[in-house]
Order: sequence, then C-alpha cells, then structure tokens
Amino acid sequence: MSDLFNVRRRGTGTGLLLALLLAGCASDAELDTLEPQSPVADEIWGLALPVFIIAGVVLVLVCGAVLWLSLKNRVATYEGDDEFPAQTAHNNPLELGWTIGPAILMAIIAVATSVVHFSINSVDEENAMPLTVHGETVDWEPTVVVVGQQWWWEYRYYLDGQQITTEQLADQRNLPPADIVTSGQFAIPTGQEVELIITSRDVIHSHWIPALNGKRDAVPGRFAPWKIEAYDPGVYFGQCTEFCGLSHSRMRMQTIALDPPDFQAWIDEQMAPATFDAELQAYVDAYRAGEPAAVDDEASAELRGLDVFAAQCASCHLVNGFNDMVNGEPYDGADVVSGSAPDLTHLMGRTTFAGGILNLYNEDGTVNVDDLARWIRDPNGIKENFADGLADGELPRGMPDRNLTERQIDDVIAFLITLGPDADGWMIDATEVE
Amino acid sequence: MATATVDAAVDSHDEGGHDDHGTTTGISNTKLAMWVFLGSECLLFGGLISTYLLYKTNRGPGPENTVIPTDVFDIPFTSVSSFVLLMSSLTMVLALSALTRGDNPATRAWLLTTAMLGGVFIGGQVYEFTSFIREGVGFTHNPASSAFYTLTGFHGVHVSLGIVMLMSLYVASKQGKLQPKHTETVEIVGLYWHFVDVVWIFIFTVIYLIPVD
Amino acid sequence: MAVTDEPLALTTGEDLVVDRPLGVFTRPQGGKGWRDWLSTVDHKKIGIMYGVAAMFFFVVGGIEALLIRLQLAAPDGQILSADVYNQVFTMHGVTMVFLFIMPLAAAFANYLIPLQIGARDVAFPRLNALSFWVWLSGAIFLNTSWIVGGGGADCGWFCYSPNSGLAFSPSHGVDFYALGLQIAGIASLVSAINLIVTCLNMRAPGMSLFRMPVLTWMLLVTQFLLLFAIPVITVALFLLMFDRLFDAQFFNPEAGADPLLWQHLFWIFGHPEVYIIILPAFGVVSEIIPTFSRKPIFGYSFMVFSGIAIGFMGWGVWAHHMFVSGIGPLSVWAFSMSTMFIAVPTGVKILNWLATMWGGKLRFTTAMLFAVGTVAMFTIGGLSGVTHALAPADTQQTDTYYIVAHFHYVIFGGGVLGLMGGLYFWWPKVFGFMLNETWGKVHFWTMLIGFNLTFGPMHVLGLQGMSRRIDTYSPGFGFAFWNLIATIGAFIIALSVVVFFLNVWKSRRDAPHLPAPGPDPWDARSLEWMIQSPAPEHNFDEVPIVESDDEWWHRKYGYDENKNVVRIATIEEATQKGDAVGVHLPAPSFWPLVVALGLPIIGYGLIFNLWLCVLGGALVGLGIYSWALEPVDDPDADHDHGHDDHDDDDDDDDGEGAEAEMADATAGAEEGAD
Amino acid sequence: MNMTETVTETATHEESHDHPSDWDYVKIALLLGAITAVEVLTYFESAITVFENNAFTIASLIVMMVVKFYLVAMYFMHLKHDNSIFTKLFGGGLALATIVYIIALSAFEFWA
Ligand code: HEA
Ligand code: HEA
Ligand code: HEC
Ligand code: CUA
Ligand SMILES: [Cu+2]
Repeated sequence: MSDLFNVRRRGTGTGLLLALLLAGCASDAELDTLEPQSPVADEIWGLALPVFIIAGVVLVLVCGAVLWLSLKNRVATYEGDDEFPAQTAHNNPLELGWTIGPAILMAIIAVATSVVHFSINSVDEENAMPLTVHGETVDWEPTVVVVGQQWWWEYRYYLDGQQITTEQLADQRNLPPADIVTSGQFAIPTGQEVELIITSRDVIHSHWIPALNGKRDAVPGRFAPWKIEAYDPGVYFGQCTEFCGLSHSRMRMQTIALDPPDFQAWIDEQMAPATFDAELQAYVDAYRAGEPAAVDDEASAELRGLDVFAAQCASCHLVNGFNDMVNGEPYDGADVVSGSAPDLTHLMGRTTFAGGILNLYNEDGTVNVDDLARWIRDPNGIKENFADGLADGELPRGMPDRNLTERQIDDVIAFLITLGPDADGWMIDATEVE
Repeated sequence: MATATVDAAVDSHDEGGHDDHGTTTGISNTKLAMWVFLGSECLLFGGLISTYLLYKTNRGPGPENTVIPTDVFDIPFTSVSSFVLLMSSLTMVLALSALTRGDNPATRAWLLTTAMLGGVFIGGQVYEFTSFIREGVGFTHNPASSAFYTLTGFHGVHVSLGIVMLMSLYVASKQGKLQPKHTETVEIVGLYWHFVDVVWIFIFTVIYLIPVD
Repeated sequence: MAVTDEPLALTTGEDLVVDRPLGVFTRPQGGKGWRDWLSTVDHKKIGIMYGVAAMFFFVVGGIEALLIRLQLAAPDGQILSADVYNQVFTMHGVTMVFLFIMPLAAAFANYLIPLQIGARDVAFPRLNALSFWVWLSGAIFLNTSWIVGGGGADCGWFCYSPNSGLAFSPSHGVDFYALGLQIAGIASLVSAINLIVTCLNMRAPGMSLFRMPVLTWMLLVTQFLLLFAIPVITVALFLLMFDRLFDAQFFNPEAGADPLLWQHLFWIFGHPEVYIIILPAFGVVSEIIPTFSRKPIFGYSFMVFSGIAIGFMGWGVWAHHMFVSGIGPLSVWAFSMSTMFIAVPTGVKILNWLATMWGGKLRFTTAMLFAVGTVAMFTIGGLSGVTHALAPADTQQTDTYYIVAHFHYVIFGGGVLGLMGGLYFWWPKVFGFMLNETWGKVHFWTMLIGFNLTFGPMHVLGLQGMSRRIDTYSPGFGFAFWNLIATIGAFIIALSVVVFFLNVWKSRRDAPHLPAPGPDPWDARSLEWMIQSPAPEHNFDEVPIVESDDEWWHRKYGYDENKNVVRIATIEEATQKGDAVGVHLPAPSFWPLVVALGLPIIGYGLIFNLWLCVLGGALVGLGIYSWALEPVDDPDADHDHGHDDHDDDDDDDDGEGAEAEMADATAGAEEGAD
Repeated sequence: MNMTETVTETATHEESHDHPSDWDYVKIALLLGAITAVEVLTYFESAITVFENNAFTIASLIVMMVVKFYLVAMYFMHLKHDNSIFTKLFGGGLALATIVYIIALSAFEFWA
C-alpha cells in the first residue's frame, strides 16, 4: 500500500527536517492525504479508512459477481438453442433485501460520519495559551486570520489578548492592523488547536494542509472557521485547491509547527518592525517625513536598493518601519485587484516566497538570490499573472514586471536581504530544538 | 398530432385516430404541454424570488448605494396594479366562456379587456421602475436592486408575451378564425395568463407586503 | 390566430415545404439530400442528427482531453500555457457534458421513445426539430468563442463566481459560456416538454405506463429532471450574464453579494444533471442485459421505482459539492446524510442487473460487453461517490484528482460505456446494417483498458494530494508516474474511438455483401424490433395493441404446459412489413431552423453589438409567427388525409396547427425573448 | 400516476358540465378582490402599529396569498374540474420549487 502511494516517511528529527527544508523540497514536498499528522486529520482518516475498506469489499463482491456470472453463464450463440433459462422476473423478498441491506449499511456509516463531522467542526473553547506580547503576558486563544488572494496566502495574527471578531474583519480590503502579517508560510505552536478564520480578498480559494486537516474554502465576504493542529514540529505543505484563475496551480503554502518556546521566539521576532542600519535609517526617516533623500551611485547597494524599493515597490509592498508611514500618512492599501501584496517586513524570516513556490535559501543556507532576481525580473514568467500590459482601469493581479535594470535588481535584492532575520534566523534555529 | 396515434384497432383506415384527441390520456397534447411547461416555470420564478429574498436588504457597501427597493415601495400604487392584474384573470375566463357559447363579439371584447388590463399593469410597472430610478434605486446599485428589477422584469416580460398572445387571438377572431372548436387554444393561452397572475400574487405578498425589518 | 381550417392565403410556409412524396414509406437511406435533413421533423432523423453531432463533439472534447493529458504527462509540462490550459479544461468539461453526453442521450431518447411506446412520432414534431437546431446553434455558438471571443471560457465548467466575473475573466469566454448554455438549455427544456407529453400521451393502446420499457422509463425520468433543472441554471446564467454585460450585482462580493448564491443555483441544477447523464445509460443497459441473458429484466418495478427514486433524491443532495465552501456545519451534515442514501436505489439497479444475469444464458455481443462493463465500471465510480458523501472525508478529497477519478468512472464508465453499448445494439435498427462484431470487441477491450489506465491512477493521484485544475506540478510531489500512465491510457481511449469510427466505416462498406440484419437481429424484447430495419419513416404500419410488458418478445414466444418457453411465431411472421401506404405524417418545416438561427445572433448581439439582437430577435419572431401560420400539412401533398372529415375533427389536426403553435409560440417566444 | 389508458369520453369533455358559470367566476373574482383588500389593509395597519403583531401579520398574509393562489389555480385555471394529471404535474413543479428553494435559503441561514 505505502509503496503504491509513494509514501515518504517524514521524520521529526532536526537533521531530517533541516535537510528537507534546505534540500529544495520546499515547493515540491508531498501533499499526501494518507499520512495524517494531527488529531483532526487522524479523525478523518479514521472514518475514511474503514469506509474505503467497506467500499473495497462491495467492489470486489460486485465486480467479482459480474466476472463470475459472465464466465459461468456465457454461451457462444443462441443459434439452434431452443431452450430458454428459467424466466424468473422478480423476487420481492430478495429485492427488498438488497434495498434494506445497503440502507442499513449506509445508516451505520451515517452515524459514524455524524460523530466525526461534528467533532471536527467543534472548536475547543479552552485552548488559550500564555504568550508574551510586548513584554506582557496575555492569554492568547490561538487564532490566525487567513486571507487568500490571487495567488498567495496572507496570514494575520492578532495577539493582544483580545479575540478578533468577524465584525471587525468585515471588510477584507481593510482588515484591522494586525500584530504579525506573513505570506505563504505561517507558524503555529505544536499541541495547540489553532483556529483559522479563512476568507479571501478576490475570488474563491481553498486552504488545504493535507497532513493537518481537510480544506476550507476562502470565500470573499465570508469568514469560514476551521481549525488546525500539529502533533510535532515540522513543515507541513499545502496547496490552494479551489480553482482561482491563472496561477491556481502555483498557489501554495506551508504551516510551520513550532514548539511553544520556539513559537514565542518567532512571535517576538515577527512583532518587531524592520530595523535598518544607520545609513538606511536616515533615508527611512526622511522618507517617512515626506522628504525623500536623493541617493547617488556611490551609495551602498542596500541604500540604492531601498531607493528603488521606495520608487518601484513601496506602492504595493509594506515594510513596517519604512512605508507604513508615507508622507506622514499611514500606508493605505495596494495597487492590485485584491488591494494587497505580501508584507515584506520580515521577508527573510520565511524560507519560501512567491506563494510558496520558490526557495528563499539555497541548500548551503545562503540567500537564493538567483530566484529572487528571476522573480523580480519576470514574475509573469515564473508564475503567470495579469499584472502587465493592462488596459486602462484594470488593476493588476499578481506581481508586475517593474522593468528594473540588472543593477537595480541586484540592489533591491541587497535591500530585501536586510529585511528580517538572516539565513540562520528564526526558522532554522527554532526547528533545531527538539 | 392526433394523426400520429392511428388506432388500428378502431379503424383499419388510417384516419382512425380522429376520435377526439386520440391520445392516451384523452387530453390534448398541447394542453398537457402547457401544464408541464408551467410546472417548469415554478422553478424559474422560484429561483428569481429566492435570489431577491436573499438580497432584499442587501444595500452593498458605500453610502451612494444605500437605497434599496423596499425603501421606495409605493404600496398603494402597487396594490392597484396588482388588483388590475387579478381582475384580468376574471376577464380571461369570461373570454373563454364567451367563446364556448359561440359569442364571438363578447370573446373579442373580453380578450381585448384582458390584454388592456395587462397593458395597464405593464404601464404601472414602467412607471414604478422609472420612479424608483428617480429615487435612486438603479439596476446596478446594489444586490437588492439588481434582484428586484430582474425578478419583476422577468414577470413583466411574461405578461408582455401574454399580451402578444392575447392580441394574436384577437386578430384571429377578427378574421373569423376563432371558433368555439378552438376554445382549447384560448384556454391554453388563459392558463399561461393565469399562471403569470398567480406568480404576481406570490410576488405581491412576499416581496411587497411582508415588511422587512 | 393560427387557425388552419383551410390553408391560409398569407401562409408563408408552403413554399418552403420540401416536396416530399408522402406516399413513399421506406425511409430513404440517408435521406434525400441536405434539404430533407434541414427541414425534417421525423424523430428518427432528428435522433440521428443528435447522434452524429454528439459524436463530433466527443472528438472535440476528446482532443481537449488529450491536450490536458499531454500537458500533465510529465512534471512542469510546457505544452499549454496556464491560460490556455484553463480554457481547455473548462471547455473539455462543458463540451463533454453539454455537447456530447447529453445530446447523445437525446439521440436515444428521440429515436427510441416513440418506437418503444408504439407511436408514430413525438407529440410535437416541429418542436422536436426546433430542439435539435437550437441545441446545435448553441453548441456552435459556444465553440466560436475560441475564434471570436478571445478564447474559451476559463472559469471551470461550474464557473464559480466571482472568478467568472468581468474583473477576473475579462475575455468574452464566460459570456459565450453563459449565453451558449442558455441556448442549449432552451433546447433541453423544449425537448423535455415534448418527450414528457409523448410518453404520457402517445402510447399505443395497452401500453400502460408500467409496460413501458425500462429505457423509456429512465428517459422519462431524465426529461423530468431536465424540465425542473434547466430553469434553475437558466436563472443562474441570466444573473451571471446581467453581472457581466449590464453591471448587475448578483455575484460581486465588492458590492456585498454572496458568491455562494451561484454555487447553490449551479448545483441545484448540477446534481440532477449528473443523473440526467447516467439514467439514459442505465436504461440502455436495462435493455441490453435481458436481451442477451434471454431473460426478462429482473424486478421491473424495482428498476422503475429506483429510477424514479434516484430522480427524486437527486434534488436533495446538491450541496455535497459545497462541503468545504463554508455553508454551516448543519447544512453540510444534512446534505452528507441525504447523499449517502442515494447509494440505495442505485444499488438496487446494480443488483437487479446481476440478478438478471443470474441463471441466464449470456451471449457476449459487443453491446453486451459494453453493458456488463458499464455495470462494473459504474460501481467503482459509485463507490468512490459514497466516499465523498462522508463530509469529513470529502474535505480531504474535494477538488483533487480523486474527484476527477470518481466522476470519470461514473460518467465514462457508466454513461459513455453504456451509451456505446446502445450504439452497437440499435445500430442495425437505425441504419439497417450491423456493426462488425470483431472490431466491436476490439473497440470494447481497448476502451475498457484505456479507460481504466486513464482514470484508475487518478484515485491514487488524488489521495497523494494532486489538486485538480492545475496546469503543472513539480517533480517532487511524486505525481509523475501515475500521470504518465493516465496519459498513455487516454491515448489508448483515443485509439479505441478511432477503432469505433473505422468499424462504422468498414461495416458500412461491407454491408451490401452481408445478409441484412432483418428487423430483429438480437432476438430482442421491445416494440422497436417489430418493425423493419432501418425503421420505416412512418414507424408502425399499424399501431400495435400492447398486451404485456416486453410485448415484442411475447409475440414471438409463449409457454408450454411445463412453463417452458416455446416459439409461437417467427420473426418474419410477427414483424410489420413496413409497407403501409397512406399514413399521414407531419410535414417538414424550415421554421424551426430559422428560429434556431436567430438565437445565436441574439447571443452575439448581447456580447458585441446590441443591434444584432434586433436582427436575431426579428428572425426568431418571424420564425415563430410563420411557424404558427403555416398549415399543418403540406396542402399539395398526395396523402389520404382529407379535410372532408366532419368538421370537429379538424380540431385535432390543428392540435399541431393551432394549439401546438400557441404553445410553441408561448414557449418559444418566451425563451426567445428572455 | 393514475391514468386512464383508453380514451374515455368523460375524460375529454369533462369540463363542459360542472363548469362554473360566469357568475361563479365573478363571485370568485370578488372574493379575490376582497382578500387583496384585506392584504393591503395589513400594510396600513402595520404602518400605524409598526411592530405590533408582526409575526401574525406575516402569517395571515401568507395564508391569504395561498388562498388566492388556490382560488385562481383551482377555478380560473380549472384544475379542480380538470384531469388530475395537470394538478400532479403543476403541483409537482410547485412543490419541488418550494422545497428546494426553502432548503437553499435555509443553507444561507435566511430564516435566522
Ligand atoms: C454520471 C454522473 C454521476 C453519478 C451517477 C454520480 C453519482 C454519485 N456521486 Fe458524483 N459527481 C459527478 C457525477 C456523478 N456522480 C460529477 C461530474 C462530479 C464532480 C463535479 C465537479 O466537481 O466538477 C461529482 C462529484 C460528487 C461529489 C462532490 C465531490 C466534491 O467535489 O467534493 C460527491 C459527494 O458526495 C458525489 C457523490 C456521489 C454519490 C454518492 C453518487 C451515487 O449516486 C453513487 C451510487 C452508486 C453506488 C454506491 C454503487 C452501486 C451500489 C451498490 C453496489 C450497492 C451497495 C453499496 C453500498 C451500500 C455503498 N459526487
Ligand atoms: C461526459 C463527460 C466527460 C468525458 C467523456 C470525459 C472524458 C475524458 N476526460 Fe474529462 N472531464 C469532464 C467530463 C468528461 N471527461 C468534466 C466535467 C471535467 C471537469 C472540468 C472542470 O474541472 O471544469 C473533466 C476534467 C478532466 C480532467 C481534469 C482536468 C483538471 O482538473 O485539470 C482530466 C485530466 O486528465 C480529464 C481527462 C479526460 C480524458 C482523458 C477523457 C477521455 O475519456 C476522452 C476520450 C476521447 C477521446 C480521446 C477522443 C478520441 C478521438 C480522437 C482522438 C479523434 C479521432 C478522430 C477521427 C477518426 C475522426 N477530464
Ligand atoms: C502592483 C503591485 C506590486 C508591485 C509594484 C510590486 N509587487 Fe512584489 N508582489 C506583488 C504581489 C501581488 C505579490 C504576490 C505574488 C504571488 O505570490 O503570486 C508580490 C510578491 C513579491 C515577493 C514575494 C513575497 C512573498 O512573500 O511571497 C517579493 C520578494 C516581491 N514581490 C518583491 C517586489 C519588488 C522587489 C518590487 C519592486 C521592484 C515589487 N515586488 C513590486 C505585487 C507587487
Ligand atoms: Cu487560489 Cu486556487
Ligand atoms: Cu452531485
């Protein structure tokens, strides 16, 4: 069975995980539904497996009967055969039997289904966990707001101890400011039931991490509750499963399960705004005040990159601590159909980018500048989108090609690398514990 | 197609099928077809009505879109036009009954009255639409208004088609081609007409009268 | 209006009526040129045209499928761009469902219902022609979007909003989808009304409802499903069209609308639709298995009632396509429960077929092979359907290839294999020559093997987590191997389809050198085998008086005192000779074609330039009124139907002339104007 | 479906004898008009006492609607006097539509 389905066992040991992370598997890992790694996924499989077996038995019986009857009762021709078989045309008890029999079988399956169904749809009310936020301990009921858009996922954490309500979320374009915003990857504490509130900013998507739970559609204007939990630390892969247009196939994501202490560390890192060295900070300060400074050719690559970023990227991408204030005004929305582009504040704190399809780090732990450059050079070539060559009034869907020169690309990458923890940042550190 | 059911048992001559409708049930095909069709129409209007119900208070976001049809309903006005449509059902049966009696002038008179009542209803609807639009309820403004115009518009198109059919009958009668033996034709048009009326009975209550809170 | 005591002076119909001598009653092979086909109202010719057109679209949809399979054969496929891929799978689904399998079933319904119930034609022959032409014009219209619409629809066959909205699908593809299906829907609705009336009202004396062959029953249930399901998708498509073309706000979440409205409307139609697809095939299988088992169908009444039950229950399960869409847990639960129990009536059918084979003498003609193959293959698909019905399990399965596997097993393994069997079975009746059995068997086995190679692996792929509607996948997922197998399988299916076409060609070529199959080559059971092959234009010389179910079989066989079957009449003795003269047949008409031509013009008009709508509308109006005013009979034709019968009777002839027209005008005008 | 298998005279011309007279039709129309008047009255009533008896108003409006529907269908469309197959076909569509759409609206939590 497991050979047939090409199951690759995933160990939870650090080494293996690290290898997996760095071995270029980020975008290519399995999505197997037969390897549940969470209580809910276990429950589902616990229901599905027996039914698969029952179905298999029925299948063998029916197809066996077809085969057996065909072989046993076959004749070559009716030519010259005047003898007819018994002309039995009905047998009511028998027929009632095979009406009621399957009905009973289905009724049993129905009961089991009901139990599992209501169980996986119930939320554990008592799952609050202590979390230190800005130096204060709060009771956090683990909740992540999941927002789909063409063609990437955004994850928003509201941590200050208050529960976010769907009323507060009513307008997906202008969600209340969150403490942490990530894209493509999100972290959860292990052994904790985390509630997901799933919605979308444009079309319908579907959030699916097969090892942890089934899917739930992200419907614009609606907030679907769903829950997720992982037994063990690790990276769990997912794929958007509702057809959402052009690059639906390249809309992937990962759940990173971390031990609670690591999770706390992750939170701390992510909460902080981006930090800059003195050179960049001066530019940033001027920018935020509405008096952008000129950058000359002699400046460092990072600074030149920041300048490019300010001119070319900042209209869509948010970097907290930089363009969250523009001309003294708070950052407002992006230039794309969904009104949003990934928050890049802690870009380097992720291991994948572009909707989970590209690796941010090479196997040796260095930044994957090649793919970053490819992405910025020609996003449409990597992930088809509707961002270039649009008619008047059409808003881009996806990341546009900003026609940067190679040098500008190098510069902007140099700047991007300054965003968030570096190669041996949170992720690898955190998952090394165990 | 009575002739298609040649009843060999009755008559070896091929025209044997000419006993009444010559169909299995004894009902004419056309009338049966009309009823089957009306059964299907229930699902059409049901879908439109449900859509409206779902959206009836949906103002959409944004202040400029806030006027919805229920804000501007003019119940007295709609009551009158509903009454007019209801009475057109009466004149329709009277037309049929006149034709059964062979009273052609009366048939024509009632047909014309029915069509005219229908016309008054449509006129009322046109007036309603224009005044709603003046009051800021445009087709494209919000889900409620889109659903409202679609539902009542579909109904209006049905009424208009009914009027076309009634007028065709009227012309036929003028040309002397509508005789008592054609009562069924009139009856079938009548069925359609009454159906359109019962749909309005439903719409009037569920969409107009039941208050939204 | 439309009263035709005598031909009206202003009649526009006569001139165009093809001069077709009504005294000739063996159907001319292939008809008399194209004009005959364009104007025919003969249910048999219409059935043949449905069949031919459906097979054409099978090849179209099949080529689309092959493109899909080529793209997915290996990881990182480069054959199609994402954009084209999305159009191709959408049009594949739409083409196969609406332009292939439904019309193929319609071909059987048109050809066989009147024959099986002993009728001369359907209740409204001209409406029948209208249905065909309207369907065809819709089908062609839909496919012209490749050329003039900037590509096919790219929203998936269920075209969820808001992805189908103008903002997200700016090409005209979705407009063509909305309007094309609308037009095809009119055809299905009109034909459903027509065939329901036919079944209820046109049966031969003694043909009570519970003597109707199971095929006719299943087709009747199908027509009821169409009757009630089409209006629902009509509503959905109208709303979509208003959204896209006139800025309405039905599905735009920006304006506060709820995208799930589309899903409900679509699936309220969509689930009955899947039974619309399968029930005709069930009917076909129910005719073939008894014939080649030399036994009556086992449990006729259970067969009929389970078909009706499937039809009913099919209305209460639609949201099983929406288990993860965020409808509340209670709704999910309710639909999960209702879905599971649909396995019961379907199981009854499967087991009754097995019971029919039990103790029978099975003769494996190609038709029988297909029928038995259908039973086995459908069961596989049905059982995976049951695993989806468990809502929690479906959260893992939905939108993966496991679903794709399910529905191809039921649709292809059930519907297509079943109808293929039907083609082999009724071929001699329709065309007067047999399809070659050897080639037929090659066709069957290649198709069966190809089919299982294609869709079997998809179960595995789905459980491995392969999403549907993805244009590429990365090598690391481990999907490569099974995808390659599936692609190979698809080409084997293609080969089998080619074998089928070759078989048709070869059998036709060989036919003159072989003995004619005669009226009843299979020793079959229902009335259509009582008349000559190919079926004469007037069907029955004399309308048969029906005394039992399996009437035709009982005219050939009786029982001796030991209850053994004995032959009481040879086929030659019992069949009708097809030589009746003077049978009154409905006259042909061009007006259905005219009306049908108007509709796509309205469609183009809505998309490109509203003035075209005026032209199209005028054409429709002209067609309807001319239709209503044209006399029911070709007045010059030499047939013995006189107008000299007593007056009252004319009312009946005018059943087509006046009343029918009224209804036609009603239904037609309505749809036209809508 | 309980259907006559043979052509029976009574089945075809049944309308002619127990058909209501014109006066009967007028009476029915008057009744319909009267019900409509009451319906409209509830509007003015509720305009005065807006929140009073809302549930009762709705319930009685629906009852009146059903009565009107019934009267038109049974008498003007003479289902009452006609072959019962019409009632079955039309009623079937009506019932199906009612059930299906009520379920659909329930799925939207419409009644809440
Ligand atoms: C011919 C068409 C056809 C048929 C007949 C069926 C039959 C069934 N289908 Fe299927 N279905 C489709 C076509 C069809 N389906 C299509 C096209 C889709 C996908 C649409 C899309 O998303 O694009 C779909 C999707 C689909 C879904 C949604 C999956 C998803 O997207 O998440 C579900 C869920 O419940 C489902 C269930 C069923 C069930 C329970 C049956 C039952 O009717 C099956 C009953 C039959 C049997 C069970 C086998 C025989 C029975 C016995 C031998 C008796 C003993 C058995 C038991 C007691 C178990 N189908
Ligand atoms: C009746 C319905 C029907 C039929 C018969 C088929 C038949 C086939 N289908 Fe399809 N399919 C659907 C209905 C159907 N399908 C639907 C509804 C969808 C969902 C769409 C969506 O998601 O929106 C779908 C989706 C679908 C997918 C998933 C796409 C995706 O999700 O990305 C795939 C993938 O492999 C597929 C494959 C096939 C194949 C290989 C066949 C094969 O069986 C095809 C076999 C036929 C041929 C190969 C033609 C052969 C003929 C020739 C080559 C010409 C010879 C010429 C002459 C001699 C003249 N289909
Ligand atoms: C019109 C808006 C827009 C502009 C301008 C823009 N981007 Fe993007 N960017 C996006 C969107 C949308 C995505 C998500 C695309 C996806 O994953 O499909 C994205 C994704 C990215 C990502 C991957 C982020 C992640 O977490 O997956 C990076 C890195 C990036 N952009 C960098 C840049 C740079 C550098 C520039 C300027 C040269 C830029 N972007 C300009 C819209 C924009
Ligand atoms: Cu997002 Cu598919
Ligand atoms: Cu379904």
